[in-house]
This record gives sequence, C-alpha cells and structure tokens, in this order.
Amino acid sequence: MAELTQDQLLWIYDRMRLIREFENRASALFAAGKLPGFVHLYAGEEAIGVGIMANLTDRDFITSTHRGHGHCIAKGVEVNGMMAELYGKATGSCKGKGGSMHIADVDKGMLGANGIVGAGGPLACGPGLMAKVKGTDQVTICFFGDGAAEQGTMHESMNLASIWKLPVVFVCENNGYAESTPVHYHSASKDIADRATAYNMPGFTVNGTDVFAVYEAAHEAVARARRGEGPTLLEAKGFRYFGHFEGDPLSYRTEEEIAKNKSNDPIDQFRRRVIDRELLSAATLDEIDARSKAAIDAAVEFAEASPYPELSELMTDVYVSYR
Amino acid sequence: MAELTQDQLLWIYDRMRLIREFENRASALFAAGKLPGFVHLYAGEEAIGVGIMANLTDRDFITSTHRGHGHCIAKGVEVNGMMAELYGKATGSCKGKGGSMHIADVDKGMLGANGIVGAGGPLACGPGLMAKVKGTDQVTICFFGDGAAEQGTMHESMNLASIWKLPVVFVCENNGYAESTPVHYHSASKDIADRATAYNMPGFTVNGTDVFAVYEAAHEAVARARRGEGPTLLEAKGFRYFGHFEGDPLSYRTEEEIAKNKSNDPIDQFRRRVIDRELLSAATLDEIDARSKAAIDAAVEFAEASPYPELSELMTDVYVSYR
Amino acid sequence: MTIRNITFREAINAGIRQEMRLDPTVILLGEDVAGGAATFVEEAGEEAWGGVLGVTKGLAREFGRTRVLDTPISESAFIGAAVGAASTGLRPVVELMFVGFLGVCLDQIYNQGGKLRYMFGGKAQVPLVVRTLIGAGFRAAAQHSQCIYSVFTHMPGLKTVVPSTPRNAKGLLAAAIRDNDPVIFFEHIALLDTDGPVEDDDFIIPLGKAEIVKPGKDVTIVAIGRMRHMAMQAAEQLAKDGIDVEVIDPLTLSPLDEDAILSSVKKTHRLVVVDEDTPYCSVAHDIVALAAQQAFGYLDAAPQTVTPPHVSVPFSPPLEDAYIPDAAKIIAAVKATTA
Amino acid sequence: MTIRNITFREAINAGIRQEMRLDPTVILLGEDVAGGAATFVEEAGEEAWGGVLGVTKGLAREFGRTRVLDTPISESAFIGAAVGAASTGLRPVVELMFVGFLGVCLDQIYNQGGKLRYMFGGKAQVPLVVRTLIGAGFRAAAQHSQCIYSVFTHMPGLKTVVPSTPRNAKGLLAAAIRDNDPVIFFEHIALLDTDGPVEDDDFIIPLGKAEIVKPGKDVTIVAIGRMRHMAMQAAEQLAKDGIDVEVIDPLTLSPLDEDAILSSVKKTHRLVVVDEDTPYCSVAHDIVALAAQQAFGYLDAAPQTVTPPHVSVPFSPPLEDAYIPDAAKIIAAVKATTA
Ligand SMILES: Cc1ncc(C[n+]2csc(CCOP(=O)(O)OP(=O)(O)O)c2C)c(N)n1
Ligand SMILES: Cc1ncc(C[n+]2csc(CCOP(=O)(O)OP(=O)(O)O)c2C)c(N)n1
Ligand SMILES: [Mg+2]
Ligand SMILES: [Mg+2]
Repeated sequence: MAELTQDQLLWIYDRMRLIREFENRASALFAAGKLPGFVHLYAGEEAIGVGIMANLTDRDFITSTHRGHGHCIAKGVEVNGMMAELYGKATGSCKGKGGSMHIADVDKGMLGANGIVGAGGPLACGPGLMAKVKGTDQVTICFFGDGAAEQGTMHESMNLASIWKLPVVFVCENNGYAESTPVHYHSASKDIADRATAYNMPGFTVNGTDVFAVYEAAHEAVARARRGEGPTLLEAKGFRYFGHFEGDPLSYRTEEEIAKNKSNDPIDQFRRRVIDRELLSAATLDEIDARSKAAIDAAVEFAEASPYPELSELMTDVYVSYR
Repeated sequence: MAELTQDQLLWIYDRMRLIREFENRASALFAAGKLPGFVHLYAGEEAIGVGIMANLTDRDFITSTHRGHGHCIAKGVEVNGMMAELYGKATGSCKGKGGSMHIADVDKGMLGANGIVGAGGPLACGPGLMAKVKGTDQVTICFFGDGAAEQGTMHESMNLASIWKLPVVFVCENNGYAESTPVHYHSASKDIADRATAYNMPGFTVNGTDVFAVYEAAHEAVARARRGEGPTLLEAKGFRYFGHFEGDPLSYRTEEEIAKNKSNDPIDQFRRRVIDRELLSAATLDEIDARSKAAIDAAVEFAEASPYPELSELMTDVYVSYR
Repeated sequence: MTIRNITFREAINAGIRQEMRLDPTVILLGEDVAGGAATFVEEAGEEAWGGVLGVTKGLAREFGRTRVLDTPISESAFIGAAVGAASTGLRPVVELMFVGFLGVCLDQIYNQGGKLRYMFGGKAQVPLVVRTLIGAGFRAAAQHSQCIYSVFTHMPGLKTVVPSTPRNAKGLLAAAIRDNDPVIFFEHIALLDTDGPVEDDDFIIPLGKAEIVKPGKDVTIVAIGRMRHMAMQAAEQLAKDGIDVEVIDPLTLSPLDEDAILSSVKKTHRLVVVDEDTPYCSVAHDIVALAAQQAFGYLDAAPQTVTPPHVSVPFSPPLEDAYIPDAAKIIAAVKATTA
Repeated sequence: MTIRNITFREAINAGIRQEMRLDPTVILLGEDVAGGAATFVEEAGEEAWGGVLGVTKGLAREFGRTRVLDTPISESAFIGAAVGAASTGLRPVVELMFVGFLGVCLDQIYNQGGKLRYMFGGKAQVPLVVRTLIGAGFRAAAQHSQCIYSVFTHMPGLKTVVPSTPRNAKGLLAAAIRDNDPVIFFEHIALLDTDGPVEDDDFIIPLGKAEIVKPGKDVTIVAIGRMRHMAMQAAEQLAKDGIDVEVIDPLTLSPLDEDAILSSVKKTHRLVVVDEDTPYCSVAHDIVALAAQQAFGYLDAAPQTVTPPHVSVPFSPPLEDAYIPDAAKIIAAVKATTA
C-alpha cells in the first residue's frame, strides 16, 4: 500500500466509482427497456479490474469477457462511446455494431469483450507474441471467469504462454458462479490458482474485493512479465451484485450470501481504508462520487441523443478490402 | 508382482510379443509399399497398453489414439481383422473403411483409434457416464500421448471426469515426442502427471517400459474407478522405436537416445525378470515368440487373400437410417 | 387425443419429457439445463434456471440429477461424452447453448459423432441429439445470433432439423431422440414464446418429410424455420394481389425432402427460397441448385433467394432488422419470378 | 524475370520466404513447422522436419526461432494467438496441419478472426493467413482427407483460396499474406509433388480473380483446386469428340469471381461444376445457383455437378478412388449438358 501515490489512489477510486455508476445505470436502463440484448454487469468486481489496470499503461493490452464494462472503464475507454454502444448507436465505441458483448477499443489496448467463454486466452497470447517478436515491453492481461477456467482454450493458452515465456498475466475473476452453476460444482480444483503448477508458472489467490491486495499481486506479476520472465496466474475471488445477466431471477443465491457480499463491498472497503489512514478525505471521495454520477448522466444523454447507424453500415467492415 | 498369476504372466508376454511382431511386420509391409496411408507404430510402448489392459475385462472400454495397434491387440481385437484393415480389405475390423487411424472394435470395448489428437478424452467420459447412469462397474481407459496433453480436450475431460466421479483412468503415454517436437519443449510441466492436482485426482508417473510397474499403478487406479471413487491420471514414460509415422526421417533423435531405448526394451526387461525369478522358462517364452510370428504370418496371408470391399460400400454406413 | 395450446418452449420441454418417460436411457446434459447444479432437487428448494431460457425447467425435478446433468463450460468434453455414451448404450440429449459456440466443440460433433459409424464400417451407432439455439432478432450480436445450420448440413453423418411451430418442435424432437443417428436440432430463439396447438399424447413427426404449409399453384416458396412465418405473411398479402403461392417448410434439412420440393416446382414453375442463414454454401443455394438441376425444363423464371447478406449479425437494432428477411423482401422476390 | 520449374511444395515455401524477406512482421507458426523445436538452428545440426510434409523446410534456418515457431498441439491457442497478434501488429502465417482439425480451433478462426473487424465497427484488422492441407487420394481416411472449404466459405469475414498449380500457389499465398483480411489457404496434399514453372522474382496473383485455364465455346467447366487437372484431362478427350470446353479455375472461393463464371456461361450456355468437396451447402451448389439465378435465360441445359457423394472419405483404396471425381465422370456430365 505504501507504494501507491495519492494520484494513484484517486485514480483507483475514480475508476471503481465510475464503473459502479455505469453498471447501476445500465441495470436501470435495461429494466426500463432501453437497452437491447444481453447485458452482463461487473458491479461488485470493480477492485479486480481497477487493481490490475493500475499497473498498466495505454500501450499494454487486455482481453476481456462477456462481463467487460469494468475492464473497459479501467483501461480508459470513454463512457460516452460505451453507453452509446450499449444502445446500438453510431457514436458507440464499435459504431453500434458490437453491443455490450463485443465492446472494444483497440487504440486503448482493449481487445474486446467476448461472447465466447474462454476465447480471450488464446487471443491474449497474440499481443504477447507480438511484444516478444518486436522486442517491446508491452504486457497483456487476460481476464477470464471461474467458469471459463473449464474451457480447453485456457489450458492451451496458459501452457503456450509458459513455454514461450510470453508477457501475459492470466487473471481469473472467480465470482463463485458460471451463470447459475457454482464453482465448487464445475471445478475440480479447490482454487483455480492451483492450476498454475500444471504450467510451471507462479499462481496466487487474492481477495478480489480488496483493491490493494489485487494491486500488489498484479504489480509483481506485471513486473515479471515486463522482465521477460513469463506468465503468472492470478485468481481474484469476489462476487457480482447483479444476476448473471440482466433478467436473471437469481434463484440460486441465498440471503446469507447476499448479506456477506454487501459487507465486502470493494468500494466501501477502499473508502474505509483510505479514510481511516487519512490518505484521502471523505469530501474528496464524495466529490468523485458526484462527478461519476454526472459523467454517467452525460453518457446516457449522449447515447440517447445519438443517431443509429446508417443502414448501409450493415454491409461495411466485413472485410478491409472487398475484392 | 506377487499378485500376477502364471496365466497373467503368460498373457502379458503373449500380448507384448504379438504387438511387437505386428508392428515390425507393419513397418516392413509399409516399406514394401503394401500398406497405404499413415501408419503409426507402437513398438517400444508394449508394456503400457498390456500392463493397463491386464486389469480389464471385455466389458470395460478404452479410447485410443492414432498409435492404436497395441491398444487393440492388448484389448483382444483379432489380428487378422486388424491386418486386413491396414490393407483396406472387406474383412478388416472396420470393413476397410477406417484403416490404421480408425481401427476399432466396439464389441471388444475398443472405441477406436483416432485421427484427432486429444479426441479420446471427451469420448472416454461417455462410457464412464453410461456406467454411472446404468449403475454398472465398467471402467474406461483413455489413452493419450504427451503431445495430446496440450489439447484443451484433455483438460476439459479430466475436470469433467473428476467432478462427476466418472470411472475413467487417463493414461498419458509419454514417449518423449509429439511428432518431432520434444516434450520438454511443448509441455510447461515437468511431469504430465503433475497436472492431476489441477483436477483433484491422484496422479502418478511410472516407468512405461516396466510392465510390472504399469500393471501395479493401473491396478489401483482401475480398482478406485470400479469403487466409484473417480478418475486417476497415470503417466507412463517410455519411447517408440519407429518414427512418428512410417516414413519419418527421425532426424531429431540422437544416437545416445537410440542406444538408451534399446537397453530399456520392455520385452527384454520382462524376459529377464521372469527368467531370473524362475516364473516362466525361456523355452515357454520362445514358444510364444514362435506362435506370435506364425499368427502374424497368418494375418498377412489372410489380409492379402481378402477381397476389397464392393464399391457400393462407399455409400453405406453413413447413417443407420437413410431417411 | 388431447390438444392444448402451448408455447414452442413448452413443446420442446414436452418432447424431451415424453421420451425420458418412455426410455430410461435418455439423459439430458448441458450448461445450467437444471441450474444451480440441480441441488434444489435434493433440497426441495426453489427450482433454479432450467436452461438459460427456461426451456428444460422441471426435468431435473422429475428425472433426478443422474439423468439431468448440469455441466461445466466444457462443450468439447460434455458433447464428446455424449457421443461416447451414445455409442455405448445411452441416448443423450445434449444442449449446446447457442449454435455460435460450435467452434469450441465441432470436432466431437463432426469428426467423432458424425463419422464413427462410417469409419467403423457400420459397427457403431450414435443415437445423439444436440439441441442448440439459433437465430437473429434478439439483439444478441454476432456470436449469439447465427443460424449456421448450413455448416452441419454440409457434413455427412449428421442429420439437421429446424422446427418452426410448437407442434413440429415436439414431434420432431421426439423423433430425433428415437433416431439412431446424430441429429442436430436447431431451436430459433425468436420462436420460443410463440404458441400453437400440440398433441398432449405421445407422438412423433418423422424426420425427412417436408410440410406443405399452404398449397398454391403460382409460385413455390420454400421457407426454413422462423422464415416460414414470414413467408405466410407474404402469402397472405400476395393472395390479395391474386398470386397463389405454395409454402413448403422442409423441417429436416439433412436429409432434405427433395421430392416434395421438386413436385411443387414442377407444378408452379417458379421458386423462391427464404432462409435466415447467410447465402454462400447454404441450404438456400442447395434448393436453388436442386431445382436448376432436376426441374430445369419446368422453370419459367430464374429462382430467387431471400437471405441475409454475407455479413455477421450486427448488434444495432435497425441494422439487425435490415439483416433479417421479411415479408416485403419475400413479396418482391415472388413478384420477380412472375414479372 | 527468371522462371524455374519447381514443385507445389517448393512454391509454397518460396511464397512464404518471399514475404518474410520483404516484411519483418510476417511470422510463421504451427506444429513442427521447423521441427525438433528448431534447436538445430542454434546447434547447427541437421535440420528437422520443416513441416509434417517438408513444406516449410529451411525457413527456421533463414529467419530464426523467433519468427518460425514450433507449437504444442494446441490449435486453439496458437491460432488464437495468431489472430491476436494480427490485430496488434504482426502478419502471422499459421499452419493448421490438416483441415480436418478445424473442429478443435474453429472458434478462433470463425468467431474471433473472422468477426473482430465487423464487431468492432471496423476498428480492427486481422491480416492473418491460415494454411492447411486438404484433399483425398492419400489413403489418409475420414479425418485427414476432407476439403471442407465450403464451411469456411459460408462464413462472412473470411476469405478462402484454393491454389492448383505451383505458380498460383506462390502468387496467391504472397497475395494472401499481404491482404489485410484473414485468408484461409487450402493446399491439396495430392498436388504437393506436382511441378511447373514459377517466377523466381517477387510476384503476387491478386485474390478474387478466376483463371480461364482453357478457353472454349461449347460448355463451361468450373473446376476447383486439384479438380482443375481432372477437368483438363476431360477437356482433352472431349476435344477429340468435337466438344470444345472452357475450363475456369476460380482460385479464390470467397470472394468468388462471379463475373468470370457468368460471362463464360452466357457464352457457352452450358455449365458443369467439378468440386472435391461434398455436395450439400457447397461452393459447387453456389456456382449452380449463381448461373440459375443470374444467367437463367442463357442456360440451354440443366447445370451438372461432379462431386463426391455425401459420405465421409473412406480408407480402402478402391473406395477412395470411387469417391474422388475423375475425368470419366466429368466427361459424362459434359455430355449430359450437350445431349
Ligand atoms: C463457449 C461458451 N459456452 C457457453 C457460453 C454461455 N455463457 C456465457 S457467460 C457463461 C458463464 C461464464 O461464467 P464465468 O466464466 O465464471 O464468468 P462470469 O459470468 O461469472 O463473469 C456462460 C456459460 C458462452 N458464451 N460461450
Ligand atoms: C488435433 C490434431 N492436431 C494435430 C494432429 C497431427 N498429429 C498427429 S499425431 C501428432 C503427435 C502426437 O503426439 P503424442 O500425443 O505425443 O502421441 P505420439 O505420436 O507420441 O504417440 C500430431 C501433431 C492431429 N492428428 N490432430
Ligand atoms: Mg464466474
Ligand atoms: Mg508422444
């Protein structure tokens, strides 16, 4: 914790809060029938994406999942374009053609949310390989869920990254469920991080609701990758507040669980820590809260005022060159 | 070793020798231009298939690999039909339609050699699931190579077998190479058996040139599966005498390696052990040698004398019912 | 014979339930097909998901956790397990949640399930059903909205079935479960909430037979899956213009009921094919080629196709709407054959 | 301009070498593409495999182990890595050893490589080449002998190329490597040892243009890949019977050069399509449908197709021979159009 500057602490809080606001608003907009399609929300998991991304620069890359809004915001993607994308508007990050499940911003190093569970593992080895071939020190983070851990792609890509010593950090966001299926049922291993030994790489399980713990673990893993020493597997245990997707009846979740999650809120934890230790004041934090709300208000306004894409857009972007 | 009866010892030697004869002959036939297609030979690995299969009955199942002849013979498939299959004759195990890479005999519990590396893992979970649903005590062995260990399918199926406690034993035949690629390059883990911890199952590495060691390890793993306690991962380290397939120039293999392999011949080892301990006589073993040679002579004769399938066979067996 | 009005979703459920009652070797597996690891079955608590869209709800409660299995997200493993189980004595019904996930498990379907029998010289059979969601219109974007049944129809050894109404969904699914070959069964997401009359009793609709949805004499429209309903809308309007179309729903794409299509074309001399799959290497082109090759002398006009363009499914609602064939486009195609 | 006689195998090698020399971002990866983990490069020992059939021999020695990478048997991982690398600044050429292995990695090709650009609204590009072996005739049985390029041709976002001679193999591969879209490049195993004249210099053959192999006036034969040579054999014999066929080799299947085919059909009024892929949902049916839809009034006879039947590739040599289209079947089809 000592190593975090005031600026970093502010950035961390700002991003966590902005994600929370974005997701709460997306949930409300979905309930109001304003957002089409499948929407998977990240609220509750803010400490993971933000704690990791605090170690990256714009030149680093991430691959993401169907639950990608938080990764986008932590990686610096603009919320106006994100919200417009959720609406399917021409001003969206992907001109409205991708939607929530394919939100991306390659210029910011965000290589896309993904509708295919586990698909990010192989993709993440790509910029890893690019950095190795070109001799840059760029690092790539592969975010994947506990459910994704059972996909063959994750096995293959962790082995590949290890034998090639690729600068990739595999981050398993273990929120306890794959859709409605609990991790203790779908996974044979106690901790997903235990699987690191199978690939001869370091593996750690951290508290994914504690942004400081995540930051620290990622700090070492990212540094190792930058030094060219190869990949690391980090497992961050946490929870999601909302259902698997908006519309999920959540009938598999108990009251105790819900209460326990609330008491482990990552944003509350951060607030308590920094106020207790007098690193940031409540007033400063409240100001960020207000600013975040305003930013999301503005994003919704922007999205709603934006036009849909022209119908001709249906036919473009399939190929770079059409013959 | 104490637990092996005289009959079992005889059976083990008989099978190992028959495999060796079959493979040596197949190699010669290929060189003579008599066998079409891709032929992958098992010579050198006899102790693995035979040591495992000594624990099974006809009601148990195996899934195999592209290197499947040894598995067939150890599982009791007739060599006449096998040889005819290699020739593509109507009397072949698969009526000539499969060839070496798809040789199978479902009645004997041999669910097929496979042209797709790693495909046997998921398939093996099938009879495992069947046994569980029907409440039988049938066990399934999944053979796979060291190269196959890097396929996502193996990861998925070991996890699945573990969470469902399926009666499946995963046997990694580590012969040091995936085609020309050495295992220390393609695998991040020191021993493939180390990966068992990732699936919360027992994992052991045994000397795959020592049929007694293989038998003993498999004995416990098969018993555990029959008791309904779930899967085990066994890794048997050995070597193959021939190239990856017939025609392989073998330029990746050193002289030392070849010499070392020769000195670890599984059949020689068995002979020395049983003669030293006066369990079987040299004369008895020699007699089996002669019988095996004769059986393979007969198989070749059978295959060569057999007709090719009728051309109408091209169109049958695609579907059980054609409308 | 009792007939009740039920939804497409309920009809699928009823088809599986019927066959699971009749045959103890029928099992059901897939991600969240019970939900919550089906622990509610023992705990007598609230029932969880019953499939991502609730299609298989109640089956775990009736048949228990041994026959209704939630799976990890390991499509290769559990579909491969279904293939292996099918060839050793069970009749698995396995769910690939969305057809767009084919790429993580195709080997087990195509190279294993679809080929074992042929490669083994007939000495194996694989009585397997793979149920999977298809179709655009749900704003589910490029990886969750495909039809792509053309790819499976290309593959020898697989049978492909696309139901279009609650009644044929139940009857065809039951037939698929009884069939001894691997059948890929495509359920259109936009049909799940549609309803219609379905026999309560045990019944099947044989695979491989097309349905003449509406007889007519002027133009043959072959329309697949959800497109059957678009074609019927078009037919109604065309009738007002005095054009009497015949609407045929193939139901099974492999094996295709070529006779039904050819008879119709030989009668009407005109053909329009309506398909929601993308055009190249598609069933739509198969049907055009069929008519061109085997009813050449009968055709009075160039056959027409109404399909989406050769693009991925876009997310944005107006773009997705433009992607999906509709009655207006069908009417234009029919008129092009009568112009 | 130097022209040398080289094999198809050497031509592929030359095409990769040419582009790797010109552009340091071109890399090569796949199972055993160097062989023996390419340690020989450092150890100065004997060179190992250079690909399962020796196609990429010598490239590791010239370009080193950083640009020529042996991979584990993890097709999803290394093809996915190639997609990811392509979208972040490299131009990977990745080998899927046999096309029959598509089922273990299709998602990375189809849902990722083929769709990133569309899903991201044009804000990504994926300059990737997937090279893969196709074709029957090698006695390699059902999982190692497919063509199955129809499946990839169905998929928006992918380009598909099937070379047929050493010259077009080199030129098209170089063009594919320079193309900014994902290209699947299908190399027929039975062509590897064939030879022909090829330019030594840097050159490309643009994608998307068909080749008129032999002009003719009576019947158009469109023949893909190895079938081009079967068609030429048939053409020779047909000439003796006074039938002057035009043979067209599309070379690129997606995008297909529809104009070249339509012009020819409009001239000859007769069409035969010869394809080694199985018939349903195939390029062969696309071409028949193209003619039926866009050259309807020009056709004087029903279009014919010569393809294998809807079965897997059998192992037994006489069965496999019966599976593959040959000159006799092509001649019969041509005669059927002129009868
Ligand atoms: C290959 C594939 N299989 C199944 C799905 C359907 N699906 C979407 S999200 C999901 C659960 C993912 O669980 P996890 O990886 O833990 O991520 P979480 O949703 O918990 O963030 C499933 C099964 C999919 N999108 N892709
Ligand atoms: C999915 C797939 N990828 C690649 C191949 C080509 N191939 C056949 S055997 C083989 C090597 C297999 O190595 P291993 O599993 O160690 O078995 P071994 O040959 O040593 O017995 C490869 C790469 C294949 N058949 N299937
Ligand atoms: Mg999860
Ligand atoms: Mg090996």
